Amino acid sequence: MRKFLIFLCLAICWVVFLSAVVEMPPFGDPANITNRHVVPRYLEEGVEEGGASNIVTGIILNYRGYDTMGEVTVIFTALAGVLAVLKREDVKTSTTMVATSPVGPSLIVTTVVKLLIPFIVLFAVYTILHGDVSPGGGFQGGAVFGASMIHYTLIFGLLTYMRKIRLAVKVPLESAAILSFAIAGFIGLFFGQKFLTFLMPALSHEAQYLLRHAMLLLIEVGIGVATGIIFGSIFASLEKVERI
Amino acid sequence: MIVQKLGANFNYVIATLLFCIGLFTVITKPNLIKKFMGLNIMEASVFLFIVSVGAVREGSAPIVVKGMEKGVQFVNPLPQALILTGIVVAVSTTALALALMIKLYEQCGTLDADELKGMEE
Amino acid sequence: MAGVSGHFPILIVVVPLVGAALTPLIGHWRRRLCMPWAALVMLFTFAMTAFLGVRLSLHGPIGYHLGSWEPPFGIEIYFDYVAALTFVIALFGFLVIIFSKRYVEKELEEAKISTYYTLILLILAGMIGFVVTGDMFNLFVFLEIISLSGYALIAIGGEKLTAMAAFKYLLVGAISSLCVLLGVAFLYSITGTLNMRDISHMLTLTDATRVASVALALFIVGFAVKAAMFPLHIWLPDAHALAPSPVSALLSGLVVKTGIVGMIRVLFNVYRINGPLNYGPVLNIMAWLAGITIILGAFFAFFQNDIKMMFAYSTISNIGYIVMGLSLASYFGIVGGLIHVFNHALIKTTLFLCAGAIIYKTGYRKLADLQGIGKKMPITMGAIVIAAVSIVGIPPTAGFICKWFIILGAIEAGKPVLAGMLLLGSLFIVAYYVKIINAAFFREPVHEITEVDEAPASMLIPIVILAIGCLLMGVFAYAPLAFIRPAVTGFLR
Amino acid sequence: MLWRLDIILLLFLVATALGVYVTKDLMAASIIFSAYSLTMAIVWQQLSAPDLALTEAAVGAGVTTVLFLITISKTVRRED
Amino acid sequence: MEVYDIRPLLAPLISLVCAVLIFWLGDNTFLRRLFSISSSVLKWMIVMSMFPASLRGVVYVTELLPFARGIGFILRVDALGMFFAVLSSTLWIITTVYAIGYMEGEHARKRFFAFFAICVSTTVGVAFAGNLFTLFVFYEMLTIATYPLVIHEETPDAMKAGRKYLVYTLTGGSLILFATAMTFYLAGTVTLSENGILSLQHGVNTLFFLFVLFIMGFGVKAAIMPLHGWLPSAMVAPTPVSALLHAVAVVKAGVFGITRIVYNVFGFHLIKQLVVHFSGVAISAGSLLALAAAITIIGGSLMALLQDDFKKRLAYSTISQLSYIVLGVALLAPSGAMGGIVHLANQAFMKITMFFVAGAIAKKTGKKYISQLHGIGFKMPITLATFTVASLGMIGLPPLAGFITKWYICLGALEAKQAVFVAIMLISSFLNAAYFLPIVYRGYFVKPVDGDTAVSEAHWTLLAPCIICALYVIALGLFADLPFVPLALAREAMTTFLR
Repeated sequence: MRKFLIFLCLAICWVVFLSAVVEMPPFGDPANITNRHVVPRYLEEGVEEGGASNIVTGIILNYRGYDTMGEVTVIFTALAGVLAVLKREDVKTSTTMVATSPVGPSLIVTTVVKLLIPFIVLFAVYTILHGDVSPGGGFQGGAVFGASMIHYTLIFGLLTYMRKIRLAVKVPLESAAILSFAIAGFIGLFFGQKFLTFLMPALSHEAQYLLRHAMLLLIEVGIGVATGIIFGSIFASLEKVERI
Repeated sequence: MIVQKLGANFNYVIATLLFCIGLFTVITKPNLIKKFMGLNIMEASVFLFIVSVGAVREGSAPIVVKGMEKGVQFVNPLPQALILTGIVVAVSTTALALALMIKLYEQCGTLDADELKGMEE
Repeated sequence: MAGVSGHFPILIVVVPLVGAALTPLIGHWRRRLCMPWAALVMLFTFAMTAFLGVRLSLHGPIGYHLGSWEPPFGIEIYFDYVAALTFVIALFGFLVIIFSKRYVEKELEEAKISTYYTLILLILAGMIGFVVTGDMFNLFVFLEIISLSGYALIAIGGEKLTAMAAFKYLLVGAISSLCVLLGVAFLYSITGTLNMRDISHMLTLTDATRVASVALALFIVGFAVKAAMFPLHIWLPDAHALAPSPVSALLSGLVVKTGIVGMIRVLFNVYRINGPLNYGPVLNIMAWLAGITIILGAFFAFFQNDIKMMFAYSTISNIGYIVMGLSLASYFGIVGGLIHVFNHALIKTTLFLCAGAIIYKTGYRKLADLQGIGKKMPITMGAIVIAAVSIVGIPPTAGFICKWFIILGAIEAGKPVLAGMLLLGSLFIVAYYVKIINAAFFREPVHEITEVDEAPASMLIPIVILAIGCLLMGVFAYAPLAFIRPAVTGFLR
Repeated sequence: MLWRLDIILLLFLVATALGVYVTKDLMAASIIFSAYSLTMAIVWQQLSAPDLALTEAAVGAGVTTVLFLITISKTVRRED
Repeated sequence: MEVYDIRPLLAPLISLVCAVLIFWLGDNTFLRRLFSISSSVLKWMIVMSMFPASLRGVVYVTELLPFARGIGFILRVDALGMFFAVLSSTLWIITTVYAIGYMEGEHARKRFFAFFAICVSTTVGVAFAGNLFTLFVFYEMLTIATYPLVIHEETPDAMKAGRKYLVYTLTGGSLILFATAMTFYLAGTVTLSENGILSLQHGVNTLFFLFVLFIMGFGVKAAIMPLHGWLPSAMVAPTPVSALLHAVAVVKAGVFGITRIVYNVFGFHLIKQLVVHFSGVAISAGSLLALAAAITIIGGSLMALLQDDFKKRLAYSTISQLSYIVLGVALLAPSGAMGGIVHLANQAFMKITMFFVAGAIAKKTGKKYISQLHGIGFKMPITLATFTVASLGMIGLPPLAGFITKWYICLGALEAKQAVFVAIMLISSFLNAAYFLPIVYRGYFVKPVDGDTAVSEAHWTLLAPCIICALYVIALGLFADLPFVPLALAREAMTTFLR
């Protein structure tokens, strides 16, 4: 009965949505306002102004860099939140499900994973570094990097993971994305420009572009590394089992 | 007329439908993990909606390759940039929610919303 | 716009953000330095917001184009009169951090201390960013920062029900965020832009009013959840009552206000009141729901016996005040609503900090256990009395001014029945604060709380400052009005 | 022609979403959810959003599913 | 003539400062007494220093902190306000002395005296309020400050009474707030003016509604039936509180508010025109109010007859007497209004004497019921003598204060051509006699049960206030027509309002 009422309510919701959908600009029409109002500038000037052939990357890092700064903050917040709820894994008190399970990982799996992981990491690095010319970028690469760590932890256990990446390394790297954004932003302030400005008219033409390239790279790498490490940390926190 | 319009905007129809399915899952399923899968469905549906807003028929991906002739119709890159942020937000929310669920299970021994409500009193 | 001060609009967001990012590092190095560090960061931010506030009152709103991109292309920070709220956020944030010191040392595990301050800084940075941004999508991003850190802070204590409360909040909050995002999507599809002022301009050109209406409904629902308006308030009492007290103070005092600020942004900055869309029915519905919120919140509060639960329900009814004021859409109504955003933040922060101090000292939180506490902790309970008198709306304290303006607004808008609802609600509110005061001052202690004495100085100082604020804001009510009046004039233009 | 494929994909999305709803085994449901995410990634690729497709495939289908799985393995597997 | 002066602000501020000092240092008995008495005397001096000029028609004004268009914090001392302020500050000195004696050995004296001071501070604030807004501010502060006094005993009875008190008065306060906001909306200002600020153009029905709101709001504290329920139960408070607050400050604030509403918000002329037709019957605002007052006069007296608890009987007597004032104001005739205003003072002195006596007897002998008072006049002859003076005054015997009131109110009734109210006054006098004289009779002419007739008066701090107040009662009647007496001020007030 309750279910049915909810169903009815949501059906009405859907109809309301549809009534709006009917009025929306036709799907995929180049003449839509969305394609005429702000975007043409991105498409026409994006490569030159934004500094990336992949215009999405240009928008993410340059035009709407502040959003991305918010984004990396969100994932940093998620990590802080997970740690607030579950605490960080600890060599002394934590163990993993793998260690507690009666059947260890089989030889085949461990060998394959050992072979595979370098390639996954390589792919992650490629994705991060080539974000400006091809699909991908810091976040995508970071996710892949994180996935590789998750993979590794899943098979070899938390302790090995903790031994490989120590806390003193992990903590600064988790903050790396926000900090790299801040550094890139403050470079703009240093040259008397607005926060997160990438082109400094005060410099010569070549220096400007070189600096922009360096800043974009810094941010990309920062995001990539931080995302990967944060995913790893979140996973480790979720996976750890308190040793009794 | 209306059907034709809806047919033309089929992506939006599906996105809003998925939104409602997700919401239905969230509200009616007692299991918290299931609720959260519903929420993820909702999230993805909203993303689908926004990407569809930016889609252009026969448009190519917004990556400028050297030697490309002028006047190529690109799709709208802005929604894509937004959704990239959106996906991160979604996965962050999921991670936190799952952490809470694990904690909740440690404390209460169940993830059933009805049983948890009973414990609250 | 010379020198560093020209960059203050962005620095008030970035400084606490960077501060938050550095807190785990500092915590890893020396755990004890986390609190001074967080306090320092907030003090610095507070100084900047104070500077901006003065600038604002002298020269009017300040726009800041991030990355030097002009508005529709890049993100714009727009420090307008509503954004003067950042001053309050930074100040209260600072006070809450000071208050937290002893509380955290006692209640939290060692390992969570740096995480705690990280999250506090994040939530403050998120709120400041939320309030000053002039971009719809950026609004969503900061909303998420606030929400995520809020969920985590509720559960940080680790008591049995906190995870449940946090999860409830998370589920409802995530749905509301999605509603906001979907609203942004609908708006984007008909305006092609994300900048608020640009959307507002483009809305006058579009004829897709149905899409705009659905988007408005989505925004209202989304922000109403964050603001805990009836009937979307279910998550609030548990979340606010079970969180650690300084966090409750932040959540109840400031975080629910982000929902309000969101509504203000959407209603008055994006869908302008005399824009193409006649949203009278929406406002009417909101006003009536707000009236119900006031009465129900107060009504439920009366039947609680946990003081924090009482304060939490009281927040709900006060949110009703604010929303009622805003949705009256008359000059005095909006003025009253906006003042109450500020005054309620002040009052509720005081109340929750006091509750925190009491729980810290006695370990009790049920009213029955706290009988006679007024004689043992006179300063803390005195602050509660001042705040209670204030929230009830007894002149000449802060709460009265809002009540006066909202009633005036209701009469101005020709809806005196709403004013009646407000007054009825405020009488209910009296009832449960009297219950608290009676228990604290006019009854003999039941427990052996005889050796309890006043809270430590690091807790008392913020409490006393805030309580004095409650009194001063009643007498010097024109001080916030200096910011609110031009804001409202701008809305109604 | 491609747009016809899109319709099939979209309908498949609905099917997987309903599948998540009806499946009682949470492990299975999370795998179906993973399929939902992957389908979504393909839809986005069809809409010329390769960046998103890449992200959704890595995050939506990969990381999120793994997180779900680890939670399920630490808590309950059956819904009822 | 308006003169800017700081004194209107100083007067309420002094006792507020006193309250803070008592909170801070009040654990020391000597300091507490010193602060209480010195501040009451100081305040009296400040108020009196404005008195002569006020009699000449000078209006002192302090204006501070305007926080919005047309709304600010204004203190303005006109003749009526002066009247009320002189009254309350004079009585405060007497009551403070009495309270020091009475509260000897009671608990929580610090709290008691601090809130006592705040109460008087706010009462003077009510008197000096220059606009409805300020009036409301002080009116509500008075409510809150009285609460701890009402529940001073902390017994379940006292708590219940306190709750009842808050429910009644805060509801009334809400109505006033609403009405004030409405006034502001209609008139664009809330500043009290000599001839009212509203005009007929706002619509008779709206104005009538507004009038009823105001009357209901202030009527709670003025204890107009059926809004009087809180007053008898609030008598559980210590006697000085009952005396000063429930016979003088709180209830008079309500009556004073009604006077302000009738003459300074609506204005004499507007009220006269305020007639609504309700299903064919014409109801005028003035007669409605007068009718309510008449019902309360008779009803209160009848209820008083039924009480055996001494203080309860006095309380119902208060309810009845308060409506004399309301009736006088509602008659809308110069003499009637004058009589009403004078009764503010007359009733205060008479009733406070009675309460003091009741308190002194209770303190000395522990007797709280009238049926226990056989032969009390043998033991405490002076005390009972003062009571006799006061009750004869209440009945309206010629050379005493009460007579002046009744004379003018009857005159007003005749002026307004509503002779029925003369009859009401006569009946009420008869009832007054019926419930006061048995006490006197029982005290003097019935031998005490235990046969102990040795004289043992209460402590001088309790006795002296009784005597002083009784002397006042006589003086107010004998010298009613001299300058510098309440009547002169009331006349000054009326001449400005009715101009």
